[in-house]
Amino acid sequence: MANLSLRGLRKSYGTVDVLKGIDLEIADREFVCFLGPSGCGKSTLLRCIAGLEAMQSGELMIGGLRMNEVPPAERDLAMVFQNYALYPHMTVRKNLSFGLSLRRFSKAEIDSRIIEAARMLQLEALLERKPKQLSGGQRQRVAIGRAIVRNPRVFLFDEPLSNLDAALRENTRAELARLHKALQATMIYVTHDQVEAMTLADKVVVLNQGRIAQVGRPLELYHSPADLFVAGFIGTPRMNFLPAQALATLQALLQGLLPLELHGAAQTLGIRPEHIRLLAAEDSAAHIQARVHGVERLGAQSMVHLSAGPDQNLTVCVDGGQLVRSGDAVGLQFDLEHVHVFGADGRALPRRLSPAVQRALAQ
Amino acid sequence: MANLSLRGLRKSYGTVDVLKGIDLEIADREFVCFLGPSGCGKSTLLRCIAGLEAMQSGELMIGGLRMNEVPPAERDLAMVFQNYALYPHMTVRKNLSFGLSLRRFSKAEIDSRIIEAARMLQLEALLERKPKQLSGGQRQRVAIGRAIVRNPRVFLFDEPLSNLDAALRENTRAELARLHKALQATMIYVTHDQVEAMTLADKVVVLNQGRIAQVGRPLELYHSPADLFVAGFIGTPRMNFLPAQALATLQALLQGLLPLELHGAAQTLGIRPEHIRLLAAEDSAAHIQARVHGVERLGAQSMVHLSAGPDQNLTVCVDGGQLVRSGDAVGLQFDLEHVHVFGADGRALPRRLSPAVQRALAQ
Amino acid sequence: MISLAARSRRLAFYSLMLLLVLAFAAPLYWTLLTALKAKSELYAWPPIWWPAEPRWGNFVEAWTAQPFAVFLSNSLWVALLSTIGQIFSSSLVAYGFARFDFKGRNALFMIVLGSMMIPWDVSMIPLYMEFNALGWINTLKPLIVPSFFAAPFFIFLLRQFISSIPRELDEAARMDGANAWQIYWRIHLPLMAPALVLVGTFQFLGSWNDYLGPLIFLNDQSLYTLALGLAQFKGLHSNNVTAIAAMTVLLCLPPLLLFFLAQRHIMDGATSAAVKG
Amino acid sequence: AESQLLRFATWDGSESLLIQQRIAAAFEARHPGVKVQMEAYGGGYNQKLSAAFGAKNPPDVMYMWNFPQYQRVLEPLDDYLARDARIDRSDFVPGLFRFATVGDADGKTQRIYGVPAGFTAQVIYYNKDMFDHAGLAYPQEGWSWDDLRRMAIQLRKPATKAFGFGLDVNPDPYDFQSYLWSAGGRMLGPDGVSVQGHLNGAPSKAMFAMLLALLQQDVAATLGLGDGRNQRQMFTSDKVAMLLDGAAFRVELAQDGKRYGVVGLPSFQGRPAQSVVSVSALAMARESKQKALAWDFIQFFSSAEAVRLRSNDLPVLLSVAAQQGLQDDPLVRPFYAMVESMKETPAHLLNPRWMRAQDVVRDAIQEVFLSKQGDSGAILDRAAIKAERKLR
Amino acid sequence: MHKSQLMDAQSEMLMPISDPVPGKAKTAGKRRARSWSSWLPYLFIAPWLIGFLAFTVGPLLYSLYMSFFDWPLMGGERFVGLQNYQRVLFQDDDFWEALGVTARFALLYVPTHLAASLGLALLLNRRCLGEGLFRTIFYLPSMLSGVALVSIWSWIYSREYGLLNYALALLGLPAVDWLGSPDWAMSAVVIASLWSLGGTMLVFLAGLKGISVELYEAAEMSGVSKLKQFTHITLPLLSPVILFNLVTTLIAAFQQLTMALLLTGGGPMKSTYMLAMYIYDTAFKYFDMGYAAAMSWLMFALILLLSASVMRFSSLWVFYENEVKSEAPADRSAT
Ligand SMILES: Nc1ncnc2c1ncn2[C@@H]1O[C@H](COP(=O)(O)OP(=O)(O)OP(=O)(O)O)[C@@H](O)[C@H]1O
Ligand SMILES: Nc1ncnc2c1ncn2[C@@H]1O[C@H](COP(=O)(O)OP(=O)(O)OP(=O)(O)O)[C@@H](O)[C@H]1O
Ligand SMILES: [Mg+2]
Ligand SMILES: [Mg+2]
Repeated sequence: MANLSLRGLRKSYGTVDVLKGIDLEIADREFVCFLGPSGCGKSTLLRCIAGLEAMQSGELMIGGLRMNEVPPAERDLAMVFQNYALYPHMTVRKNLSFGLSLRRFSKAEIDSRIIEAARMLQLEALLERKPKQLSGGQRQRVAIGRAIVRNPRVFLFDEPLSNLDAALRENTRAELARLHKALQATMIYVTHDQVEAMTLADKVVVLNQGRIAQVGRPLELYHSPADLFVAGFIGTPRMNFLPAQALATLQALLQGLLPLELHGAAQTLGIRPEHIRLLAAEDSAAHIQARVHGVERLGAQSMVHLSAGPDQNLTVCVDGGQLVRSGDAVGLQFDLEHVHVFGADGRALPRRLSPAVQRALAQ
Repeated sequence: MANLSLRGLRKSYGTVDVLKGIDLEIADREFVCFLGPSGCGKSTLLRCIAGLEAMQSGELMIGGLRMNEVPPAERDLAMVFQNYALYPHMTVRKNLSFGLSLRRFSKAEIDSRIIEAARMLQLEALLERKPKQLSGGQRQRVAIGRAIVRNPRVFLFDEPLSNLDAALRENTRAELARLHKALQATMIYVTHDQVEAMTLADKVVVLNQGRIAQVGRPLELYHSPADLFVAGFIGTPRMNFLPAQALATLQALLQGLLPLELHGAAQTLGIRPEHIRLLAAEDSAAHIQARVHGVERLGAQSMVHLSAGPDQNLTVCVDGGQLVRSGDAVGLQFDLEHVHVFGADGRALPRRLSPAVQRALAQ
Repeated sequence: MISLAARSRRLAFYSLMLLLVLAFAAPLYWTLLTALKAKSELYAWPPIWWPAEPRWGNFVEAWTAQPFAVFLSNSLWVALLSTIGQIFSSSLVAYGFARFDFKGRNALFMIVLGSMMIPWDVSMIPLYMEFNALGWINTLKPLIVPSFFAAPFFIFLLRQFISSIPRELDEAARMDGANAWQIYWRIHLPLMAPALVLVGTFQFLGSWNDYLGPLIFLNDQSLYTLALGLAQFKGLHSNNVTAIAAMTVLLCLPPLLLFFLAQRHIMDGATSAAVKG
Repeated sequence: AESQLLRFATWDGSESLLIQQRIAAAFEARHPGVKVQMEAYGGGYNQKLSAAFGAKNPPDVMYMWNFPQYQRVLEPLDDYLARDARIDRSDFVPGLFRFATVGDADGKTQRIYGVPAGFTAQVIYYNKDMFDHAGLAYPQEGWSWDDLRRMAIQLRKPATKAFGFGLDVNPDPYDFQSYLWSAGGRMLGPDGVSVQGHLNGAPSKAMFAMLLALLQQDVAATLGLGDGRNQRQMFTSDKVAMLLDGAAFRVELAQDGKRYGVVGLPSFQGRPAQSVVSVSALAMARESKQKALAWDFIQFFSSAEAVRLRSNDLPVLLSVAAQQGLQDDPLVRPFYAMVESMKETPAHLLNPRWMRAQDVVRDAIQEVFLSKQGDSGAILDRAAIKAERKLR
Repeated sequence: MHKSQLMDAQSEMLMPISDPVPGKAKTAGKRRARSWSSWLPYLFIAPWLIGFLAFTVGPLLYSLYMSFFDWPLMGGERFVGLQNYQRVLFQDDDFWEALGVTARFALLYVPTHLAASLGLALLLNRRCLGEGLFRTIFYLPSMLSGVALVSIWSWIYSREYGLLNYALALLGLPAVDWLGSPDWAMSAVVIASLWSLGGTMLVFLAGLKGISVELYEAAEMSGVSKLKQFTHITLPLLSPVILFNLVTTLIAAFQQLTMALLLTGGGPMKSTYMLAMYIYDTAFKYFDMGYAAAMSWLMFALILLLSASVMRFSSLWVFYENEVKSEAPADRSAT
């Protein structure tokens, strides 16, 4: 059993409060992703779990046992450090085998695990090199390898794929998912890549400035962000926000979305770029009018940047084939079932979920 | 003038050949992205340009002058190192100002540049910290800051945003684009993030195992990859490849795509996940039949993994709202204007481009 | 290929090095010269740079004048054992001081530093008494055993070096399940290699050239070390310059050789590439 | 028989040590079951010995010259000498026992603490090659400092940096006493406490002035500093034609096959020259556990057999010297003559604290000869006051 | 930071890592772990601790004890209380003179020694042909025993036949009486001592090798001149090593004995007569052990004071990679 439970965890460096009370339950064998802006405390939280950092207060339980005083080695965790921390004097092979040989695994067992990890991370040809002789991505892969050969109860990954190319990343992601199934270990994973978070995680924890902003299944965060922060943070390109009062048409929109009593509270509307359709200017179906001021072509899709008024910038995601040019005037039609409404305190107002969304969430 | 020209550049570490003859022209003020799998030699190439690494043979010209023997300091470049290389004993402010104070900038000028960079990278609150007191992403931002305060002729960025969260990355990306316009400097940028490459670059250079696989404008790479490697490497999820002979229906498809004389040469068909439509099973419009064996839901989109026969796995990208389940039998319809054909040597066969694609490329 | 500026810089560098080499090699060269001279040539003026007929026999003569073979074996024992002892004990203690925080650490470390400053003269006699009580006088023990208990100089030296090894490596090892001892043994010891070469070199040379220790603690000539043998060979009244020079040259050959072999381990970037950032 | 270990400490090295080992071997042959452990301390003799005594673990028998300093830890040998018929004190070169004789703490009883093993006086060595080369006659007994000065001027060869005479400007003050005595001066008064009026007395000052003049006029080489420290080598390599030295130098010169002669010290202002005598003797530690055996060894060391073996030293026994015809050897005779010349008592025998004052004298000697422009009289006056203070 | 380090230390252990075990065994293990871990640091420093207690403390205290006696070595010690100290401090001109000479030596020696060895280390830090040979040769003089060095130097310094004056003569300069003139003797001793800077140089070299090349690359890219790289990167990052060399050189300067003893014997005219030599003479020439012990202790106190103040101010300029100074004043108590 390797369920984790964090209660009121606090940590500060000197006068800098980094973690300001974290309460979190992670079930056995769960795959949890930590998401959050740079500097919000993800690594610190991981280090607290690992036991590398003493917490100021709070309690950490693993498998039902209090771990605060248990040294890292005995927590049966493996960690991929954000900055790798490879042993510079050891070859890749030694880096991988170090943790195993300490635990007196047989030579054959060690070798087979190393071969397996090297295959998975495409490190076979590099086993006899020292870290200094590796490229950045290769170092990162060694760091991952060092953790996975260990087979612990809990994995802690700190942005393990950040320096890998897309193909390798996709591959490794798939391997990690496979590993997760095979090993039945609990995995905690810090990433900035939402695709990673979405595809891998059973549960995503969004952190903001040392606090948990929201915990939920990936699509839950996408479809029902708890507040402005999460809404803006999850999804790329980020959600468009419009002041609810700014445009009369938007006021009207609220009708279908919110219970009447909440209309007054609505402060901000949020709508993701992929939930806006571009229409011809003055098409009557358009909710608002806007002017294109930039187009980014990504191949399959294009990002269209528009302005709908002073300080009213929006991004819309359209098919890569669609023809748009800077300067075009267009109409925007919002996909109503995907409009989010936020109150003055930034928290999401309970909106009615369309059946489609409900279905998606139920899956 | 800061156009670069590389001719026959070779570099090896001991017996490891890393760069195997690179010929490349980079125009003044161009924004060039280097893409390529981990370990293919991107950083090494950057370091050769910077002058930190001596090349075995070949010539490097900047602004028309031979640079091989010119020490780094005199090349007027700024570089963001993949592993940051921050000065551990200096505060963030000192790290940023170090390169400036030596060039006798006025105190005021230095301060204003630092403030500007700190604002842009959201480092204002951290200026008095030492690198050890920063998170991974914060360190990376300092590394970027150190380069941009310098205002050189040529910027070299080695995966500068890899440790930043999506929002910050988007922001910084935009700032870099703005900077590029404002400073009129040539920028060379290594990244694994294709969105970055696509949105920022005037020109993308795809490297593979120390050789240039293809150079072109972003959409060119997307729409007309030169070979299987580039086709597979550019675009996420990656392009689906099918043996041309495998399915009779596919043979028939070729008719519209290739000049007749090349039909025999066609070995592999490629089609991107976003260019396949999911139809009901046995819909007559379907080109082939397949069975779903996995669905990844990313919110706006879902990735559907299918198998169309033994060893015939495909991925299809569908709208997040579309309902698919593992085990479903479906029909696949290929968007014919986006089918790529490759010969036995892996090189793309010249296909007819549809007007839409031609338009996209012309933009 | 190479630019003119670079070439002239290199030329300047190598000329400077050559000059320094001349300056630093001169002492040993002169000693060698002296060893090869006839006595009548010692004060030749102007100086001669190579004797008319080098007397290699002086070496044989000097070597056989005393049981130097016995002295050599004693010296080797003492130097090697104490070097081994010093390397391990000092690195262990330095690691303890660098990586743990414990009650009284700073005070104890100040004592370490302080004990480096103790003038040797007066504690010598009490030390002699102590070794005498232990029955160690006239054995090699007083010259070997204390090196197994870490010298302040080396503790200080190694502590300064450990302070530049990234703590992340300790952490990684802890995650890998290494205990404190294993972190020391498997991570720090190899990473300290450059500094350990220094410790080894200094201790070896210190033991090898130590004159006072053997003088005070040894009585029996069969236990003498080379340095003591040489000094005693010199005697109080005779001043056989050529023989002494010959012995001096012979005496510094083993450390010279050892150092030449060891110095390549003072290499760079022991800890580079360990962490990113 | 159970084996007995006798520890014997010596300061000698090289050949002399080998000789002593031979003596020890002969002694062992005579005393089955006894092993003599030779402890050769070389240049560290004093330090080692003091540590050993300080820690109460001294050798049984040891070489010794500074008896007043070690007196408290040495065994008085009067009784042994009196009882042992094998030893004939009258056969010893006269005056040597005086150096091993020290007054008790009460200052009344004088006891003998050592048996002489070697001695030397100071003579002038001259380099026959250099003299021949310059076409000069060799110095003769009864010569004077003026003669020396004249010869030195003629021997001086600036081109090869050769000098006629070398003056040790950094001498052991003990040896320097020869100069002062020869001038009728001394370092320490016979009362053992007054330095003033002696060190800075008129005779002493005159001697200093004369020597200083030799240096100032570039007649004498400055020895005792730099490689002048190896003054014997300078003599051997024909840089210095005349050198004041003791008997040990003979051995080295003989080995090198150098042509040299020796002559007694020159007289100064008509006074007969006087030389200090240096005596080494064997002493026994008071703490020794085997005094009888130790005495046997000491006795044996001074027996005719052993004295004959010690060919590097001048024989302390007159009978041996006579046997070897040394009294007639022109290269030895002057030593015996100079031993007899000694009338004064060396300062260290007059006051056990002399070593401290001696360093003051040494500094003064250096200052006189090195500062060169200084007023040597004033320097000596100051030094005398300071030295006296040290003795209190 | 203090606290977190403490915790780090506490969680370090010397026990084999056990598999996750049921609760009871765990708690037992934990208790054992805690008592273990509080002892652990002491285990690591035990070699020194034991050696210190066994071989240093005893003799040290004994010498302190001796310093309260009139102790003529050859028997007959007599308790005199603080008299020895009084005599040193108030009656002994020689002590103060020797102290002055020592200070002069230290003042000349320490900076030149540090600068020269750092300079050489910097030269050696360049990759070049035969670097191993260069290292070895620069270290050569440090391998020679003191006695050999001294005979070499007396040859070099000889007024008449010396190499140095020979060289001066070639340059048309007048000969200098290096060892014979009180004005030059100190410089001569300093220069001779400098020749054996190999040890310090190697320590610097090893320190230099530990500085990541990338930092220089980054600086190079920023167009930072070599000189500025040296002052702004090398020096700060080398500062722990500089501190080490400073302190040890300072101590060595004050304890300097061999070179002066053998080369000049303290002369001429006491111009190189240093404290260590005075103590040595007092002990082994005058056999005045009590007095020597008192002087030793005063010298010890002096060096301790000096080193402590150097260490104290070191926090202003020494940068420890792994010790980030926290802003919280409460935490400043810990290093
Ligand atoms: N010192 C070295 N010795 C041997 N091989 C080296 C050395 N340094 C780098 N390499 C190899 O050279 C190749 C290119 O390295 P480089 O750092 O340029 O890769 P990269 O394209 O930047 O990869 P990444 O995306 O992982 O950073 C890699 O395969 C690496 O293993
Ligand atoms: N030693 C320290 N002293 C003071 N502040 C620190 C220290 N270490 C980290 N911090 C601060 O704590 C905060 C959290 O750091 P942490 O490394 O956990 O961030 P993170 O979420 O992992 O960020 P990133 O995504 O950039 O890696 C950051 O703002 C950082 O500046
Ligand atoms: Mg982090
Ligand atoms: Mg790279």
